[in-house]
Amino acid sequence: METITLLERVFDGLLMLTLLWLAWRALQSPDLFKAVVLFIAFGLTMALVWVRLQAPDIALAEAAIGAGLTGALLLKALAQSNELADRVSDDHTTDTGDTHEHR
Amino acid sequence: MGSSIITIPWAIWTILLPLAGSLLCFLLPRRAVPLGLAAALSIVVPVAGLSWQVATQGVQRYAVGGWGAPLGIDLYADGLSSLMLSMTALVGLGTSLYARAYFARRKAQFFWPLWLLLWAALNALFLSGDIFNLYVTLELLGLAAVALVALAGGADALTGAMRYLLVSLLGSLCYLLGVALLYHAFGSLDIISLGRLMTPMPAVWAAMGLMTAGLLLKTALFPLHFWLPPAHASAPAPVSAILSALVVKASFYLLLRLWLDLFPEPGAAPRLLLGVLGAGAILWGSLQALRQKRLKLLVAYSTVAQLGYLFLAFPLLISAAWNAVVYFVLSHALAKSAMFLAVGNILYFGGHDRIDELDRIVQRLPLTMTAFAIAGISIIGLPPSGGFVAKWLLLEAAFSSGQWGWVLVVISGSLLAAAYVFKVIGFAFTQAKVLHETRAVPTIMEWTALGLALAALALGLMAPLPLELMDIGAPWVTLIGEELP
Amino acid sequence: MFFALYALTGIGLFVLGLYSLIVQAHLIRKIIALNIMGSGVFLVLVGLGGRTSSAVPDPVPQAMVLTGIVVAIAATALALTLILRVQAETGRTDLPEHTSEH
Amino acid sequence: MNTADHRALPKPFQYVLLVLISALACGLGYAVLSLPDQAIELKGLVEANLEASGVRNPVTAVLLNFRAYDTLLEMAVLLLALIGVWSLGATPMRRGADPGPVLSALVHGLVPMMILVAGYLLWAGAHAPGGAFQAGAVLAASGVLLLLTGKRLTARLTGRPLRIALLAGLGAFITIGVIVMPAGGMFLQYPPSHADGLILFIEATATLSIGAILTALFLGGRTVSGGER
Repeated sequence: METITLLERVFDGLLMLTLLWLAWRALQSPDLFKAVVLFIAFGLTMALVWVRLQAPDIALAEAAIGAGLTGALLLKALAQSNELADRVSDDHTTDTGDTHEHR
Repeated sequence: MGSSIITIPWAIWTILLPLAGSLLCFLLPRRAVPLGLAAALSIVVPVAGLSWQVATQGVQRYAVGGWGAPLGIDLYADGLSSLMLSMTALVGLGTSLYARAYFARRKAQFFWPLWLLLWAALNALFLSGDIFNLYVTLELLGLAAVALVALAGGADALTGAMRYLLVSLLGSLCYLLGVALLYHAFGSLDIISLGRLMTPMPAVWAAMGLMTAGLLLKTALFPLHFWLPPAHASAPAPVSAILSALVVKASFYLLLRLWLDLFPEPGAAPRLLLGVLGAGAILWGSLQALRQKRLKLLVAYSTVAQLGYLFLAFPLLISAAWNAVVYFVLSHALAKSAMFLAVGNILYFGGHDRIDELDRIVQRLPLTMTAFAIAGISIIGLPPSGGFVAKWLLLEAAFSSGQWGWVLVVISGSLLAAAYVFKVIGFAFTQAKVLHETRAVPTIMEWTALGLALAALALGLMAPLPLELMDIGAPWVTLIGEELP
Repeated sequence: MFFALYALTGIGLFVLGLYSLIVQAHLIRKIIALNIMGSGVFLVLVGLGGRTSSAVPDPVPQAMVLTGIVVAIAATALALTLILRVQAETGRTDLPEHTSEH
Repeated sequence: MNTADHRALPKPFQYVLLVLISALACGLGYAVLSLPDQAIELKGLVEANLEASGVRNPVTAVLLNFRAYDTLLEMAVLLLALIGVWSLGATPMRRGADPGPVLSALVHGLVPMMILVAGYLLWAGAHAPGGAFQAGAVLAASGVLLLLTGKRLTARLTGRPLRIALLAGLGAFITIGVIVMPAGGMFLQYPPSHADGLILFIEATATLSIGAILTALFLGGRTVSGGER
């Protein structure tokens, strides 16, 4: 009994650290595509956390909506955004999409 | 019990009617305009019914789902909420009539369902007595407002809407974290029971800070106002009127409720800070308004300044100053919506809103300029307008609490407001060098602007009525005894 | 008491998200940051319910979080569409420092 | 191209911000830890009234009975987001790439199963984990898969039938909330004897609408031009 709770605690601790690490990576990753993928992984880890917190209803919703559909929305938006940027750089070959002049 | 007029639960209908109207407009996009107008007209009935109930029978409670707080959600209507509902109905009706002529069909089919959802969110917010339910209404309100700003299209409106969306979501999340802390501190979401259970502890101060910060962001108190001018100035005219008159007031109303009904009396320092920020808003907003070249931005910065007055009350005596604040909210709603609609007419007429090219607009749109001038009277605070009564009450509160510094702020704010209003009126008489093509403004658009401006004026003439109504169930009435030993 | 750590993790997510929301310029990153902030708030909401050692957790915060998740995806969908429209109109994926004055 | 790490703030500001935000984190952490150990909750009230709510899953009872008004407004938020997305007009999207026969076959096998799963979740929500939102999300996932394989609604269905599916959930919610009123009840006060049936009906329509709205949100602003002609 003792060892089981201890194992659970270790698992909980690892889960929290993973969550924070994934969040930080998703927020700071220089590659936006990677950031979105990390965000989806973050959502799936959240679903695990909800299971640990005895909230299976939220776990289901998080996996389906938080990770799945939000991830799909982000990936699609990213693809469209890149397409838009390509179109702009096709139109003005001198002006690449990422030159932002700040006044 | 038979459902005579006395027992009809008007409160819930003020929310259901706009919701249902929005669904119908969405279902039948071709008929969105008549359906939307019918819904807008019908909302007046439950609002009048509820105000009458509150005036004659006192505070109304309605337990949605029949469970009652704290298990269920209660609607709670006192004098303050029914005044807010009436203000929304009046401005909403005027703006709806205006919008009927303003929007072409493609935009109208989106405007009506969005606007009616926003209206439902406003009414739900003014009536809700549950802090989590208030979060949902805040989100509904914020997202509807953003979508309405974006309806204008074009780079300015879209970036303005985007900034507004980010601010709105951030504000809601701060508020929600506060809700989480309060729930786990006291085990309730109902404002009334929370207020009774309230004991100072770190979680309460954290919640108060988070919720206040989130709502200040949404209310655009200086220096958190950066998002307001681009959003309010680039939106379609009726939307600008709705945003400036109603939407920012909703988050302020919630802030007022939380500080008065929920949180323990804060120390003098945070109240003074809010007062100072308010003073900053008045001076900074007015100066910015004065140096704008575009009329719509001028009016938007004027909103930043006018919102500052609402916060001057925090350092003053609660009992005296809150009447003034609520009066400010009401009179600014009417005057500013009139002003934005008038500017919308000018923009519609000449295709631009550059102040130095207004080009004798006084002769060409006399009704519109009259509306602008009358609204200006209330914004400046000249008698006999509603703005005058509000400023009078505020000055009275400042005198009676012996804080003379605020008097100076109020007076310089009025002078600056006079400067920017008369600047516009001055250019309206002069001939411009550049000629612009013009198109006729539909009559209804001129008359609704004038109607709202006259309502702002009337608010000054019939001051006793709203003042009496707002004291029904008002928390500060019970506070007076505690303040004066 | 141990489960309060989940609430603390939630606070951690909230502030990480807040920091990135302010620092990052790319609008899609800002939306990711807001979503992570939201997850943090949800974790505080449910995590603090685990303070009692009873077997059955409090259902009310769970219902609130379910509502919150749906609100979050609605906001995200609207935001992403708006971002694409902004990009189509202005060619940029961030917000200009100052709005252009005409 | 968009992957470059654009920072909105210069470095010194970032450090100031870091300090401020660390202070915020400490304050909030302290507030959380200082909460009384004895949690006060609504759990007891929910358990006491669960019998009368019509469902045995306490989360579903809160969502669809005790705090059903929240859920109703939240459905309005979903619909609002869709109207907002549609009002923004068409977003550019590359022509759907050909998914290939294997993926197509896989999706075609998967979708009926997912609809079954959605049905199960909906039914299970009354007494076990699950409910309208989860079921609706699964429905939306199958919708998204179909969209990815290039499936579109036929023109006949994109007009009013689609709009009815989108607002059925909110419409049914409001209608039932009002229908129970003449019997002397409040808005959304289901008579206990019929609560289970009414809740299941609301959940079923909500599932349909949530699935449809989420799918439409994924599709973006393209249906409107097709649907309005």
